Amino acid sequence: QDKKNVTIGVSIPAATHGWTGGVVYHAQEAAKQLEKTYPGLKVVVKTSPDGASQANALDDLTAQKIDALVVLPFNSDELTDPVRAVKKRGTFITVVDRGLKDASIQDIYVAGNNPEFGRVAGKYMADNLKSGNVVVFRGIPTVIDEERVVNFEKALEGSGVKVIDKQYANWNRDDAFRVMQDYLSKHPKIDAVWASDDDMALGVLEAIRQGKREDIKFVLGGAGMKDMVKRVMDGDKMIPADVSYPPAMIATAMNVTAAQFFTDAPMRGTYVLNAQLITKDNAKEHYFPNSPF
Amino acid sequence: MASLLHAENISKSFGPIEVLHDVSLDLRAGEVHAVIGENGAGKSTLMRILSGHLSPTEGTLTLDGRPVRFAGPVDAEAQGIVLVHQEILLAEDLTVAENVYLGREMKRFGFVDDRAMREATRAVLAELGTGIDPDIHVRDLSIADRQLVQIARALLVPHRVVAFDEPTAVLTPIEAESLFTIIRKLRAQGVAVLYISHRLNEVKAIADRVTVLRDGRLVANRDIEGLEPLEMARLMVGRDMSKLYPEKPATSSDEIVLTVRHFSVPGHVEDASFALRRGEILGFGGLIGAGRTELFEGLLGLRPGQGSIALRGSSVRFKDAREAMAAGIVYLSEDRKGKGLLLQQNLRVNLTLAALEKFVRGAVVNKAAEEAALDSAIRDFDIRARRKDMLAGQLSGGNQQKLLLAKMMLADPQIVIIDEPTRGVDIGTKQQIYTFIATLAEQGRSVIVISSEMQELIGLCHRVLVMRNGTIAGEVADSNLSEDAIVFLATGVHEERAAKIAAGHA
Amino acid sequence: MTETALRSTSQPRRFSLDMRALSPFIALIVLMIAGALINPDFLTASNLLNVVTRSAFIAIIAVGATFVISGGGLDLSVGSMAALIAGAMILILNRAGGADASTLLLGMGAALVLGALCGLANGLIVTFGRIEPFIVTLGTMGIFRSLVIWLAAGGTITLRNADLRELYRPAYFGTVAGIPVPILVFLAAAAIGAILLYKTSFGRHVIAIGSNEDVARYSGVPIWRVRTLTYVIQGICVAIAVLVYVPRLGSATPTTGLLWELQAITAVVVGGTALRGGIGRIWGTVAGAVILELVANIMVLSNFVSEFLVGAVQGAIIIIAMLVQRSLQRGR
Amino acid sequence: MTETALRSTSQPRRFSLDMRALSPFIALIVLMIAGALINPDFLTASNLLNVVTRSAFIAIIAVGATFVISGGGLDLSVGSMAALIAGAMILILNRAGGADASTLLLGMGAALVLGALCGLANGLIVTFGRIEPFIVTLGTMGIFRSLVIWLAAGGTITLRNADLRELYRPAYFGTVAGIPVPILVFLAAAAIGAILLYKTSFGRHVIAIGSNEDVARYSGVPIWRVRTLTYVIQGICVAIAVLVYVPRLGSATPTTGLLWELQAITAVVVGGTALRGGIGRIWGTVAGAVILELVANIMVLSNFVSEFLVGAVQGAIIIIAMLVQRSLQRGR
Ligand SMILES: Nc1ncnc2c1ncn2[C@@H]1O[C@H](COP(=O)(O)OP(=O)(O)OP(=O)(O)O)[C@@H](O)[C@H]1O
Ligand SMILES: Nc1ncnc2c1ncn2[C@@H]1O[C@H](COP(=O)(O)OP(=O)(O)OP(=O)(O)O)[C@@H](O)[C@H]1O
Ligand SMILES: [Mg+2]
Ligand SMILES: [Mg+2]
Repeated sequence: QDKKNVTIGVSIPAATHGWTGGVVYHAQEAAKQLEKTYPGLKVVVKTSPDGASQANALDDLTAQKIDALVVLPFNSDELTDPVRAVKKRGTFITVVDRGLKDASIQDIYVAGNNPEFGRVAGKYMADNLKSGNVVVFRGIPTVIDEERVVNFEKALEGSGVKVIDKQYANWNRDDAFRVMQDYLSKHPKIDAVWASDDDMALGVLEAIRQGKREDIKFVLGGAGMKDMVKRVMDGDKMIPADVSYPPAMIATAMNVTAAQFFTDAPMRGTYVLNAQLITKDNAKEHYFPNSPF
Repeated sequence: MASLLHAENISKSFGPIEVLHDVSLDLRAGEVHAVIGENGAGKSTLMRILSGHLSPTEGTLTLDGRPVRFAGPVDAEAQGIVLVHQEILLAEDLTVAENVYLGREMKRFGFVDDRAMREATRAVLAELGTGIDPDIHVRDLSIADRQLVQIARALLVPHRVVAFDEPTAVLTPIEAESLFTIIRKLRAQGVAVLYISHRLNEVKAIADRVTVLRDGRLVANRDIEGLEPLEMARLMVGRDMSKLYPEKPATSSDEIVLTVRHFSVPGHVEDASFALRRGEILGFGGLIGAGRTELFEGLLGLRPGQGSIALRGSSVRFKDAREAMAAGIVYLSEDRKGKGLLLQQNLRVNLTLAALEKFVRGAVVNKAAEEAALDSAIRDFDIRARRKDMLAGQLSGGNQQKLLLAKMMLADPQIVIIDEPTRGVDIGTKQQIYTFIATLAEQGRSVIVISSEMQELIGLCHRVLVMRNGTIAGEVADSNLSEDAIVFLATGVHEERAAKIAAGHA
Repeated sequence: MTETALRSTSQPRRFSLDMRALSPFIALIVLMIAGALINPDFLTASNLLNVVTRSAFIAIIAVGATFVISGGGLDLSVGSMAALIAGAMILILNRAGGADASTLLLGMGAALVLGALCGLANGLIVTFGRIEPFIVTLGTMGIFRSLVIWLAAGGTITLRNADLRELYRPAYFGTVAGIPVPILVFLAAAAIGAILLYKTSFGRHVIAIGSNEDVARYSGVPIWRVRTLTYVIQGICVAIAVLVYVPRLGSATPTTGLLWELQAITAVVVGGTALRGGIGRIWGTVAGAVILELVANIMVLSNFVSEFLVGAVQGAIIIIAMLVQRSLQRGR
Repeated sequence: MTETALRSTSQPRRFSLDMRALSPFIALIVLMIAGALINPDFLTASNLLNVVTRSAFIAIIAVGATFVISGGGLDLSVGSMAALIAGAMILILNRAGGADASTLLLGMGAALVLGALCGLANGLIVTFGRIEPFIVTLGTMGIFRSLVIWLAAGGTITLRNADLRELYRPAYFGTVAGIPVPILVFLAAAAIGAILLYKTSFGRHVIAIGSNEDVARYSGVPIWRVRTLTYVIQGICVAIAVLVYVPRLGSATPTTGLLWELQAITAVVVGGTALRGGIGRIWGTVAGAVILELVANIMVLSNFVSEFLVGAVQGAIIIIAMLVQRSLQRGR
């Protein structure tokens, strides 16, 4: 095989909370490892703090003449056009997690599934509680969050489980702690908490511990942070399960993109990484002690 | 007598402009040394050099026969040289006592000893003949009171040389008299006093020697013996100054243009009523704090007030200065630095600010017309700016006053209210301003002059209303126009006794 | 005597004044040289045009901020306001349904009106309520942001009609005589801003209020009107920025415009306008906005800074740029 | 004669001064009444203690901010600084390994030193570089934030030793005589701050510099030292806040302390300190911090505000609270 020079640009959100932190970590690790595996491959990882800056970063990456782009868009709607512009230059496009509005742009789509994330969580609540009061923590107002919450509520329909309160806690531990304290003051009986994110779940747990409330049966987080998976594995009563949403999907995407250039197998298509329920039984498969997330 | 502080061939330039040239001054212990000169002559600059605020471009200073270089005003103060600035330099958000002791607080167990500082401040203020509360914030004080606080501060620093830069410009004669008592006491203690004033009678009364500056150069250095104010004025201005006040223009009509009835400004003025005639120069006298400023600020909508105002017979009410100006009334604030001029902006911007509409052509301000207006203002008001593009804050104090006058006159008012028109203005310029005021009256405009200088009120005004404690105490006119009559109305007692009260002997 | 002194001395002063006004541009040039050294791709026309085009949003907003700040005020709400205007404009375009120029003009007009109204609200609360502008605009920042979230029901507001999007696209991506439209818009905004601030009595009044409100009041300047107008101008500038922003991404989200207020204020200050008011430098502001975008661009183009540390290097560069400016101004 | 006139005018002013200082507390009480009306659970001891305890971080930081702001400065970096100090402290505790009090003290000492150093950096750049504090601290904000992200390698820094966490937990969750430790800490910080600001010459100098720097300089106030020290105090206050923060969740993330700077400044301004400097009200600041947290609490406890609009109502309440304060101050 002759030596090819290939540059892959990777554009991802900045590490502004646990999950995106995990994405950045996995992107970096994958970059290092891929550059070792394929001589001649250069991987450039760029992070951006918001949608507009990500569009800027895409401009700047194309200025460096990349052959392929792996992008985890901040927001599907906002980044469809900017990614299309990159595609027009003949760049190979891999989209991760959040699908673009126009599916014809992407060559590879490594999909996370946010509606499924909400559905799995909702189904778990309905199955395990049968009936009762649930409080919900929302993330940052985004489409991701909206899809998750809408489908969570849909999955509860028809069961006896009721959402008695919803507030934004910005995927942030401190905000979740604050909101949970207030929920505890406000609602005398809460049966379970859907924290919708492991970072928020941690704040919720501290607030419950401080409030010494016995009525809350469990807290359901999400994303598969290693500490939480460990608790599931160890059989923590408050954390009986978690919903996976692995930040490592960025590494998968980078791997298949590199393979597109360095192996003969064509890699186009969609790879769906569905949200899975992590329980005591399968927790081992989701536990990566070395990941920062 | 040995010289205490000696300045030898001092020159000072700001950039390429030389404002002092080869000036020498010899200051002896136990003397009061007056420095006089026109506005912009360089007096304040010389003071700032002597007190370490500025360093000379050329020349040397000698203290006790040893050459010195001051690292700054703090260094100079440490060596016993303090300056009472011409402009008020106090932190407005601090109280009087806090200002007086700023940078050298009295301490007890490591904490500031507010009580001791308050008492010491109260004592020195009492010595100055004022009962200012040491706990009041400086922002709530009138300018005169602020000046007294500045003086108090200087007196509480251990000192061998005290320089007063126009201390009495904002004081009434009574406060001034207590200051003179203090100055005499300082002299008796062997302190050297530098004294700047445009009130030449004061200089005659208090000084031992006089140094005259003109255009940054030393013109004369004389003993006070045999040097009369008239001669001082001649030395300063370079021409004869025998006639200070113009002829009072004959009030052309009995037509009343402004009637004020039962006007009150909460906390300051109660139930003031008066009338102003066309072509009249009406004086407002009174002690500091009598409420004259507040009365007119209230009338012009610059602070809340109630009462009826009739302009040429029709009742009016001004929400702000803009409305008053539209009606042809302007007010020139006594606080030219705080309320009169934008110190950080150039002369042109300042000049046209109040009458900017006059310079708008189409939608934009016509700079050329502004420049032309500045040129004529510099000419008409004799503003001594070394450069046309300098900032208002770089003008000497008297020239700022002239600029403020020029600025307000651009609005072409029918009624002009001037608060302390000649504060800090040299005698030559004073004469110009008086002539100017008289001209206004001759043109059929009406002028209200608020002044603490009784001579000025007497020499200039047709009638003088005197205020006391927020009320109009009475009117003096024509043959009754005398200092004693004004002082009597202002204080309720006759002049000598008032001076005694002020000095704390009553 | 005095006259001649006037003439001969105006030269060097003029020069030192120019140094202060020039220094943002010098910082800009220094940065460009640094960028060229770091990555040869930096100096390509396409990269530079990209960067300047991108700086358009902040530059236009910052032109408005120059008015507010030089008049002694502050507006923290601009980022949220941008999101709100963008969201409302897209909703109106969606509602109108058409895909023709008149629909577009309607939407654009509505955006401008909304911008002016948002600014008016800020201005009236600041002037009539006499509250620190910091607090007022922090409050309206929360209000505007919440309204977007509410309009978007937590999600994204997207311009649905594809034809309309195509029609509108040139407003960001088009060029006139080779110059991208956003650059033209921001140059126009800056030019109009400069005329307003330097040549009209309104501009003079803004500076007067910012230098010393009392003096302005005693001089009969209509303080309330002028001050309120600065906020209205700020609102209109935000709306103009939105007009250029919407065609780029075609949508508004609850995170649109996040932290733009800090960027706009930074651009203004880097450009030489003092935060305490009384000085306004429109062209410096524009240079400041380009500097900020340039620094971000250099960060992406350089490959030796770990992405974790990009923010640190960016912060350090801005501080250093200011230090360079200061030393230029002192060492005249 | 003159004596009496002067005396009599000083009376009403004294009274109005008190109104100004009191008004944040009145706003606080009004809010409490509103809260009680909205939800009876609001007035329970546990809820109120929760709220005041939560306000501790911002209150402690805002005490430091009162020094910086009343001295005419500004510090936007406090949020990032808190994250950096928390991250570094946890890393040090993890490295030290032990689970005894001495390890803890070592970590706490390190945090305080780091806080002082961060503040010193801000102070030195502001004073020696003569750059607007807004820009300096915006720059260091980016730098500190990046350093945390770098230390955390994009993830979370967690206190690993469970025993140490248990040992440390009471610093947030513990009570002394029924009062939560964070409340005691912030009362102590405010009390020390008040003594420093009102009773020492240093405090006096801070106010003087904020009021009029030139006057302070002529009066022999060591400007640079005092100003730098205000930033150091700010840094130490941030470190103290971190000492109370870390035991709560035992971790630091790249989002720790996000927007705390705005909250701290808001608390200071709501408390009656002017942003232009020259006035400092420590106790008002503390009231301001509690007000902010209270508003957020009422939002969650109330049932009639959609979660989308919480921010809008919050913003509006803060503006209204300020309007109430202003009218109290005027209608003396
Ligand atoms: N910082 C400065 N830059 C430029 N010129 C200055 C500066 N300060 C003062 N000047 C000029 O120096 C000259 C002397 O000013 P100075 O204040 O010493 O006058 P003065 O004799 O005190 O006048 P007055 O009686 O009006 O107070 C004036 O022409 C003034 O404009
Ligand atoms: N901002 C203020 N707030 C409250 N009181 C003030 C304020 N300014 C001045 N005063 C007080 O009001 C009174 C009247 O003020 P002022 O000295 O200006 O009167 P005046 O008669 O106009 O004196 P002047 O002779 O200086 O013109 C004084 O007792 C002063 O201390
Ligand atoms: Mg002078
Ligand atoms: Mg007065």
